Amino acid sequence: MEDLGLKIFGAILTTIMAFAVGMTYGGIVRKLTARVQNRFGPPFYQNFLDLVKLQSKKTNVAHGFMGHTAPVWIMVASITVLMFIPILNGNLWFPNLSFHGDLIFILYMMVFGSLGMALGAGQTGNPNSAIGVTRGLSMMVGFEIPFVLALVALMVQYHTTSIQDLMQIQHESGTWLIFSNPFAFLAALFASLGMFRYSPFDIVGAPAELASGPMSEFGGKYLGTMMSGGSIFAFIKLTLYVDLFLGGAGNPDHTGIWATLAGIGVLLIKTFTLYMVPVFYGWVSPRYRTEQAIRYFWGWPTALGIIGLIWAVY
Amino acid sequence: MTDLIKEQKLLENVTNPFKIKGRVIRNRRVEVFCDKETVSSVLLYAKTQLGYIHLAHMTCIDWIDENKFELIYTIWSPVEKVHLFVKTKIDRENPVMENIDKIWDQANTYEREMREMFGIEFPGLIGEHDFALEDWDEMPPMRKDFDTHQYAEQTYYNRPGREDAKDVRETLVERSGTEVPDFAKKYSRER
Amino acid sequence: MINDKDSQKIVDYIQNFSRKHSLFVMAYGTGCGAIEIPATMTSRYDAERFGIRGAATPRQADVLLITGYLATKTLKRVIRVYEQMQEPKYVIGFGSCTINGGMYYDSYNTINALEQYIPVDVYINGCMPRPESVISGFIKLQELIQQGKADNGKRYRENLEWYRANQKKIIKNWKMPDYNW
Amino acid sequence: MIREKETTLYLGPQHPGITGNMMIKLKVQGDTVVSATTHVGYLHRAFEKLIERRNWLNAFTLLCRFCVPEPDPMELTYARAVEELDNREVPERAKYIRVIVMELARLQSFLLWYAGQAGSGGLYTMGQWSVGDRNYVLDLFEDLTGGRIYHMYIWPGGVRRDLPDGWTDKVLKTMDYLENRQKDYNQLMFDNTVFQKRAKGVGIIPKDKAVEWGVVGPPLRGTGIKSDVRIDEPYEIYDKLDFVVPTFEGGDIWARAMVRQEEFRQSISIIRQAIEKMPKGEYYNKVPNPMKWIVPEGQAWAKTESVRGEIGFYVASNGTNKPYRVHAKGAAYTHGVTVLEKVLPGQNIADVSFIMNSLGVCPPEIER
Repeated sequence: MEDLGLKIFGAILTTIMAFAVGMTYGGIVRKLTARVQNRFGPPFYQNFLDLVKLQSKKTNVAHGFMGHTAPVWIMVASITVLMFIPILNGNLWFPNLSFHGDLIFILYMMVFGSLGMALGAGQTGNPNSAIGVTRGLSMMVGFEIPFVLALVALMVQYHTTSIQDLMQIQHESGTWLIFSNPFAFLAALFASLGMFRYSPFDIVGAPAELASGPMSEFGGKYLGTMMSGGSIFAFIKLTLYVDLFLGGAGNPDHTGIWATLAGIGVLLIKTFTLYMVPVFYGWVSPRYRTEQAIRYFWGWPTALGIIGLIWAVY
Repeated sequence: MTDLIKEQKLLENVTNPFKIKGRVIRNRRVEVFCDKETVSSVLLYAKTQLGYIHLAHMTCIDWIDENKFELIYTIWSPVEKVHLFVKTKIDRENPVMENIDKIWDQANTYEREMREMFGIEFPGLIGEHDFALEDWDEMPPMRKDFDTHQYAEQTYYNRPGREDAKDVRETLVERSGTEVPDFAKKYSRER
Repeated sequence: MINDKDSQKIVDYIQNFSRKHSLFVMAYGTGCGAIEIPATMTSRYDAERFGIRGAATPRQADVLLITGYLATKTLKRVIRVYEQMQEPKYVIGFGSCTINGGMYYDSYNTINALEQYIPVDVYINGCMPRPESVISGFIKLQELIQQGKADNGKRYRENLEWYRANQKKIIKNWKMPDYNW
Repeated sequence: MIREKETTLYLGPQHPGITGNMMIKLKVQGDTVVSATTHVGYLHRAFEKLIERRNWLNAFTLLCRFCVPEPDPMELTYARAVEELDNREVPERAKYIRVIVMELARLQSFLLWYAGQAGSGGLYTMGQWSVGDRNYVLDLFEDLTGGRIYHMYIWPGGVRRDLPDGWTDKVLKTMDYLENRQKDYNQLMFDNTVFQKRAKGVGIIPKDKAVEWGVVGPPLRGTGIKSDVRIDEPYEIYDKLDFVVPTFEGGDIWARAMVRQEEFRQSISIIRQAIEKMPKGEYYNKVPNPMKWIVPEGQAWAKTESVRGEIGFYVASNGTNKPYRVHAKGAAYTHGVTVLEKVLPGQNIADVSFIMNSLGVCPPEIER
């Protein structure tokens, strides 16, 4: 029983941390973007202020059941996936419901939130939302292929479908998977550009084209919930990448408080570095058209994924 | 003004076939006056035969004293680099003018605007009736006898203290209770 | 023990603080004042450091900037946009034209006083107002929000009939959904 | 191909992708535009009616507000039309000052266009940089005229005031700065592969139809036709200056962007030449009493080259102290309505605002 209590406490802690880190990263990116654009920029906690404001707005608009629950779907999907991602390697404070095959499970669950969003946006009846959803789904078709190829390459290479096992392998062998299968990493990295929806792949909610796409009809609390769900999701994606390719963080042999904190520190450094890749790319790129974006993903990233797969087999 | 050769030539080319009057205004400016019926044929002739392929401008002037609308078509040749003004006057009561958007598509926009602002009818004109205005049921507003100030006063809320086209200095004098300084008197309206 | 009044005070303070520092401005250039908005938002004046940023749709926006004159045709759309915005919402009248008609006081197609048709929190005068004055207008709005005086939506709801009568006087063909959200 | 259902998409009037305040009603199949209808009039202020109630000179306060991104060509065009009616000579120095002001206006408008073109394509960094730099040009205007956006500086018979001391040095300094910045802009925008992919082959205006459609200015030069009011009908001192009117084949967004990029450089060079050659002397051929100034009866048409293309003013006088009729035709009058309606069908929705920006559609100019 003690164990269960600890796990629940750990789960809550994980969620809070994911939320805080995701939001802060968003704020830091806004600040950095401003500096690149010769501006002073908002404070790094701006996203929290935005969130409090959005949650304290009144909402007197009804768009039906799916419209109401769409943000909740995103939130639920984010937290569910978060529970299956090992934050620190073998640490009791950050439990995970890891099981054999969770990598495949996560692949499906990551789409769940977008699906809820799509249904919700569809019910609002705004044509911009509908077009935005179509674009989002097409984009997903684009970047999922290199992403899945990369993950399959890892699964084939190490004969496991468990993230925890992959982390353990990296810990024991001492090399990160980025070095043992660089092609898979590159394919996944390109896919991550699409996942984070920075330029040039911000075609889902492109302001100049579709107002704000699927979110057009969602304001106030809905937008706030979506924002926090999205922040958690950003943290999930980053942590997954770090777990799979960059050796994860934390040491299963040391689980004391200081070791845990050090592990979190390592995790933050790694995730932030990874986060900068799509952000840097976004600063200097205009937006692709949908078909150009898909062609982009089906070009080099997919080729790299296939090479990674071949590399893994031999 | 010795080198108005191409302008003179253009004037002859346009006036002779249609037996209409015209004159060379100055360098690069030629105007012809014709009937309402001949306008479209003059324009078509200038476009297809003389190379005046660019419709630069179309406008309408309300000569209320004569009870006429004057329509002015400005066309331009990229080769000759001369403006040709084709001017015509139509009746102010029940004004109807030939639609020329078959010759130039963009004439459609000008004509829609004129239909709305002056109430000139162009038979066969495609396009919604509302161009700039919406649900307008008064007199076409660009006509001279439409008093926009009066309309605005009746329709919109006027904040007190905002008078019509008043001299700024007078208002200042009223508010501050001082005299208009001498240097400013030079440009007053009374003089 | 904290009593209810005090805790409400704390909640209000936090709410007002975040509202004040996070103003999403409706991206709707209703008039020529829109030309100074890019300048206000970009590098020299950088309104984002006060938490002011653009929002693409009325649902997400907090502040409606009426940038200059309002033609009656736009007024209809502005009312639609305004009513779609969620409370708390704020309106800033931007430029002389929103105050007394400015130089278009005698035009048959522009309204002369904005607050007759929708409630206004802050007016910024000038034609054009410089980016500095735009920012000072925003700061004035922030002060009002902090003091809890910016109750634009409430004023509109309470005086809806008066505003409706004024609006209908100008918009001849009233085909709009009622204010029920 | 499966026939998809047609959806009606209202782009605007409240839409971040629309330049200014207008509405395009799009019929779309999937992502492709089938037909487009523009609706304007959201900015109709009845300028022309109001000018009939103003004095000849009072009209200037209204005139410069015709098109917000670039108010000076309006003043110059009207001033030239009135000068033609009044037979008023303009001193040589005023002509040079006018040219400098015009080219500065062109520069600031180009910088705004950079922001619009890049911003509608999702490249926000560019917009932040160029609008920030635009402030430097506006500072020069502020020194010269007292206004950031609206100047009311060019008057019939010259300009309102002489150049302040040391102003030309400031101008030259700013020109050097902008020339340096041009490299950054090129790296960020024009050399950008993604931008090129977006811009090439999109929104094509056919060369053989361009003049007939009423396309003017950079879009026309982007089809390869050399047409510019500054050389076709030289005004002020443009015939004494040495500059190139760039043309570019293709007629797509890319061609228009390249034309503008080159024109930006030409404007800087024109300003430098004008400052170098500027004579000393009078700057204003004074109008007697501006309040009661009577302009002789007649009609005049004047046109100037603005950033978006030619701007024409038709001014009619009946010999009183008020204009009888002033009609303005800006480039957007054709670009924003008929040309846009013709170019948009067959394009992707993603490109609508991209095309709109590249045509330089300025709604206040359409409905006035």
